[in-house]
Amino acid sequence: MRRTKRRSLHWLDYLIAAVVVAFIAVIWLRISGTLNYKWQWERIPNYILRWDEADGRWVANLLLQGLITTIRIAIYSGILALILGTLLGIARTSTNLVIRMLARTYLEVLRNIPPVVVVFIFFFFLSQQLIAVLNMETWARGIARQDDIAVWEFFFGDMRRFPSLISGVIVLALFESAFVGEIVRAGIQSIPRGQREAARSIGMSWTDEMRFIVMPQALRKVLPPLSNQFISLVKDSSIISLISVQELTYKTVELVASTRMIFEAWIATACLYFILCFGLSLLFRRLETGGKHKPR
Amino acid sequence: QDARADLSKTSVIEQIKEAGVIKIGLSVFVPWSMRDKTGELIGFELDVGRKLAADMGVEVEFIPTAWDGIIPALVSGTFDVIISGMSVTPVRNLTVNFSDPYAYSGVTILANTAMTTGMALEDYNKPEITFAARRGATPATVIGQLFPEATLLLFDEDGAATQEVLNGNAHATMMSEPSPSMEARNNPETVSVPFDQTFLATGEAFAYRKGDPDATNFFNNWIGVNWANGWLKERNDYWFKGTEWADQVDQ
Amino acid sequence: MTAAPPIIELCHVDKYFGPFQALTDINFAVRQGERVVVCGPSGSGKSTMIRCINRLEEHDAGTITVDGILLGDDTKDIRAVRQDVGMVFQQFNLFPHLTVLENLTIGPIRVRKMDKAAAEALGRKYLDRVHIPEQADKFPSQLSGGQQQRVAIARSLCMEPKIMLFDEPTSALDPEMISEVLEAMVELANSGMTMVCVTHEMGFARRVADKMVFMEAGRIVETAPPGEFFTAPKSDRARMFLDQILEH
Amino acid sequence: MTAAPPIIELCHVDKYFGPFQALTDINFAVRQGERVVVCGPSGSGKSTMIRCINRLEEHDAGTITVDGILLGDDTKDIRAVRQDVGMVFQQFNLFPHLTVLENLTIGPIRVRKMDKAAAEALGRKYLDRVHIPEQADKFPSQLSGGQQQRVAIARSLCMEPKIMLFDEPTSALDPEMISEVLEAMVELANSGMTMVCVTHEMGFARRVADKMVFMEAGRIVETAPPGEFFTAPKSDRARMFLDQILEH
Amino acid sequence: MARAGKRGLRRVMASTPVSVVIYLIVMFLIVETALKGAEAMGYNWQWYRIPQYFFEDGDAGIVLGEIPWGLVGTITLSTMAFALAVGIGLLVALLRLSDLIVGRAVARVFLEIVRNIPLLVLLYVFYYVFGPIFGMDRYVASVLCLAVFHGALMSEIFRGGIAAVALGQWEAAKSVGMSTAQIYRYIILPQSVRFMLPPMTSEVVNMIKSSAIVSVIAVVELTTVGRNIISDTYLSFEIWFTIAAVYMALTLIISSFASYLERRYAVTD
Ligand SMILES: Nc1ncnc2c1ncn2[C@@H]1O[C@H](COP(=O)(O)OP(=O)(O)OP(=O)(O)O)[C@@H](O)[C@H]1O
Ligand SMILES: Nc1ncnc2c1ncn2[C@@H]1O[C@H](COP(=O)(O)OP(=O)(O)OP(=O)(O)O)[C@@H](O)[C@H]1O
Ligand SMILES: [Mg+2]
Ligand SMILES: [Mg+2]
Repeated sequence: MRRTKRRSLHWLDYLIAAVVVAFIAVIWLRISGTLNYKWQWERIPNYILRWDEADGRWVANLLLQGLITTIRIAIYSGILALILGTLLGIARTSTNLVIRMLARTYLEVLRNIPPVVVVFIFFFFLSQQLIAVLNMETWARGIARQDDIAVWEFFFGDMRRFPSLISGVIVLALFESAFVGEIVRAGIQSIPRGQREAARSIGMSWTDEMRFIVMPQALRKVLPPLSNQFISLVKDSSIISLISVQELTYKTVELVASTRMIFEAWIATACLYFILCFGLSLLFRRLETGGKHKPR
Repeated sequence: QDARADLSKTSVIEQIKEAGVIKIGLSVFVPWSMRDKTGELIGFELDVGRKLAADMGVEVEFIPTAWDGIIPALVSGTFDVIISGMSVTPVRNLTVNFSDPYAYSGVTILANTAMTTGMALEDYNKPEITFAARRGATPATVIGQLFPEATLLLFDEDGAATQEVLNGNAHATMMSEPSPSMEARNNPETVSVPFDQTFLATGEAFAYRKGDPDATNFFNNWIGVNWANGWLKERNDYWFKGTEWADQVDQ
Repeated sequence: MTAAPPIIELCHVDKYFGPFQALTDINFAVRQGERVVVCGPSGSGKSTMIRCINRLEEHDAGTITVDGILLGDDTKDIRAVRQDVGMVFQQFNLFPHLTVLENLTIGPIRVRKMDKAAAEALGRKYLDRVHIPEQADKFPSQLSGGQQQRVAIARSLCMEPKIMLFDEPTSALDPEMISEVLEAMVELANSGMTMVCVTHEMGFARRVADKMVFMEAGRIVETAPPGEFFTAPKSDRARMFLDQILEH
Repeated sequence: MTAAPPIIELCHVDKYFGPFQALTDINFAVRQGERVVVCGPSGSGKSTMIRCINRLEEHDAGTITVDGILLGDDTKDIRAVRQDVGMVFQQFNLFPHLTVLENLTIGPIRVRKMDKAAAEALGRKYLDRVHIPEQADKFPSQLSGGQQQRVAIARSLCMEPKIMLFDEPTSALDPEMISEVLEAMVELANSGMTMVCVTHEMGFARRVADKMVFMEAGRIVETAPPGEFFTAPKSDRARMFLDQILEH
Repeated sequence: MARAGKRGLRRVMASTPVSVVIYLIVMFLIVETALKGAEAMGYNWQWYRIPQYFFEDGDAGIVLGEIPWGLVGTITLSTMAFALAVGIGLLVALLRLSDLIVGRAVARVFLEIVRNIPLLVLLYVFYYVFGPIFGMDRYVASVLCLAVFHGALMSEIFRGGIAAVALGQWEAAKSVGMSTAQIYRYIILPQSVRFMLPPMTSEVVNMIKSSAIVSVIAVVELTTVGRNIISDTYLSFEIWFTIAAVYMALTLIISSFASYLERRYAVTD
């Protein structure tokens, strides 16, 4: 709505403020009283960064390791999901009925079954076979045994766990690609028919039409939903702890299991996720408005 | 002879030797396996796994995996064997193979003092009594056998189950010593260990893929030998009876 | 009317949208250099007909020949035809993510594989022709409707087409801007371009048309030189239509 | 021009959109029963001005008085004014999820708290007035543009307003449908309704207007009786504008 | 002639029946390959152990097994959470669209917090932190947590749906003198329903799937039941696939109901 927003407070504003304050006060008052729990916040920082006596330097501990893995996974599978999703989105708008039906089936299956099962299906029937065929396991272990592996480790973490990481990336990307595909489809379909007709009427081929006219415009439209989807991907990445990828949520589970710091650990993790996700959404918003110097 | 050769060639033992590494699946559970202050894995299972690898002359690799994924990962070959405090039951045995037990961990009851004062052991076996336990671990099995009438709530990890008892949402939980005593010491006003008694499970064993007689033979004998030479007993006592390891972990 | 051969020829063309017949037995020819104005009430199939000529719609029966090429399923043929036939739409359909100059050069560069400098020279030439050389670096959204439509005309001209199709090029424009676009079209007509225009601008039709085509309900009801059409239309429907259009 | 008191009065009204000044020092009065036609080039502020009259836009300086009520922040006053002032938009803005009759009755029922039967009788009366009594049970999407606009007029009339505002009511219509809407507006004018119309239909203006208002760049440049305005506009800009509008 | 023949063939290939047949063949090949892959893995499917979890043919006739009860749990849980979530979502959306300064800020902060934390973590906070504070048991905490999480997501759907209604509708409604509440009630919300239905459907489906998360605090529903059976039997694949099929049946029923609604509310404009 194109309305000028009011500048003064309404009585409802005061009411809402009062409710929020009361809510926080209740929590504050009762947190020490009712809650039968010994807070041990002072232990948490050690699990983010710790001082390594032997090496004499700061090293990442469980939570930070998990966070780094989460970020790695998110980046790689984000890129892969974008590629797969774009193909899927194009397939969804294809004029060929067979291609449309296949794409639709893929989407519906992914949309309607629980993520755990999706992970199992992709892991066992796809990425696991792929890794076996490519003999990635031996290859990665070979690299892990070499001395000079700093670069490898920077990109992929522990090379022994490389096959897991790759599986995780593939599984997560396949999982998210269905949703990316829907976004891309919506973007393509939001381009007015006239644009495509204009492109055709100057004699462009289908690929040129897609590449120079449809995609550049669709991309601009899908950027906001895509960035939301990327944030979802970060949050969803915890499901691949099922296939031995040690990301943030799983590291937290381990931490809680080992130390019983159930609240501190989960709240710390909630904060880490919030910082990561909210930071990303601010970043994307910045990029969007930054890219707006071109009209429309 | 062909069949026999095939069988031994496809045995997991053969694969381990060939790869030069044994991959062991586990999921964190105090004091079987846990993260110490530096984030490294320690625990009874880690000792077992390292010794096993050393005896086979291969490297060892521990792969912590979420509980839900552990059996599928075993089946698909992500790891060679699960050493994760799995207690043997006939129903499970229909799905995977188990070795002989390498531990007979005793579990004790940790109860919410206020909710259970004056209750005898039989009083726990009632529908209105709620137990909390970690899904798929030995205590859950034991509770099912000892208190079939009681309500059993299953959680993803031990901490959550303990917290239920602390918050008064469950009457009791069961855990391998020394955790219950440590919890009781940390929260003397709320929880206690009402019975000295240790309840024995059927024993914990290695789990591995079906159809592998060589592995059965090897693992059973390895366990047998290490029982006989007292190594398993000694490690067991270290982790389950004593608390010397406690200061490595933030408990 | 000269004896030049027809450059566009539609024979017995039918077109359906699902069960609905949008075009019925259309027979229609345009000679090289001829200027045809198509009019008729809304929904009569004017747009559908000219969209069939560059195959933005596929016809269902009959034949359409453009510049010697019979329109069929062959994608190569269709693209060749489209390069020969420029089209200007009611809604301009400029590419909003490209500047005016890029709008003009994208066809020459991508389709005719011209190099960038040559394409830009060409683009500026036609931008000059429609009298807005100074707008080259703006984006379409920064232009008025009339300017946008002139850019659209220039974009088509950049492909150096043999034929130009116009589908109500002025009906989305504010009254003030209509004349500037019509002016550009008149100049184009005077330069000898073959043109087929769907429009209700009867002043324009009077000035440039060689032939008027009146359509109704998917059929061509009347074809006549403009003088005759405006003064003494043969069909009643055309007379009624003209009365309504010219009344206010 | 009778001596009736002004029913609408704008004094020194300014209006900004962010930094852009859309209206500058507008002074303008309409008497009971007067028919005013507002014209001017695109972007000159015509819509903005009449939208200020029923406070679809809030003005930033000056005063606006409608039927004795001074427009301010009081929501009650504004709703009272809006009930007295009917508005017809370029884009019809019918409610697509309601039938024609429901479109007409929703105002009387919900705002004037009429009972359903009375409201329907009222609705049918005004549907009759715009000559489409038979369309009562259709949905807006099933009507032609001209019919939709007439429903929109009837919807406003159902609130029995004292004043009607029209913002280019015919410019989204096909040429064929313009006259039917103008006809309905002429009838309304003849019935004595106070009207303010933004329109480029100069034929209509000649027939009904008591007063012409010409705007440019957010200012009222000229106010004159139509006879004078069309034959001898005082300002150059108005003359140029008329030339362009009437040319084709 | 050759051209006509080629054209005919293309039309036939593109016709619906032929496409469906090709589609079925492709799907068959995919499933076939997957099953071969599983066999290569050496897994021994034991589907015959599954039916007992649906119903038991005991002495007292046929008794429903654990899975149907889990399904009932999932449906009750989701229904309650959905009803609450709609309320929360509408409230947050209206606050965000309102001109209340504090209201907008509160709605915004609420949305950002909920949106940027994984549901699992949120559930732990609800159950272990808010639970004792407000005296909620695990069921109430689960319902509230799901309602808050999906309410936040739904608020964006409501907001989008409301914003998708053309501005002209507001103006037309205002100019017949309606109040803001009346405009929402009679003009905007009825029209926004059709914009909201498709995303709402996927949100409901998402909600049913994400209700599975409450199994971490031992609330009985489909996933909890499945995981408990697995921890007793280790039949991971069979049970998970069965559970997935049950979920899929449920969500497909909902989707088809929603597309029926969509057709009903379709307004052509
Ligand atoms: N894609 C389509 N699907 C279905 N029907 C269509 C389609 N395009 C056009 N029609 C129908 O075909 C008929 C002719 O449409 P067309 O657009 O050619 O008319 P027109 O003469 O250009 O009208 P206007 O002056 O309104 O542009 C109309 O009845 C229209 O509803
Ligand atoms: N909501 C808005 N925000 C910013 N600028 C606006 C807004 N509405 C109108 N304007 C600007 O105010 C000026 C006057 O607009 P207005 O719509 O009143 O013109 P108009 O005379 O009705 O033109 P037209 O004939 O095109 O309808 C224009 O320059 C327009 O760009
Ligand atoms: Mg048309
Ligand atoms: Mg206007």
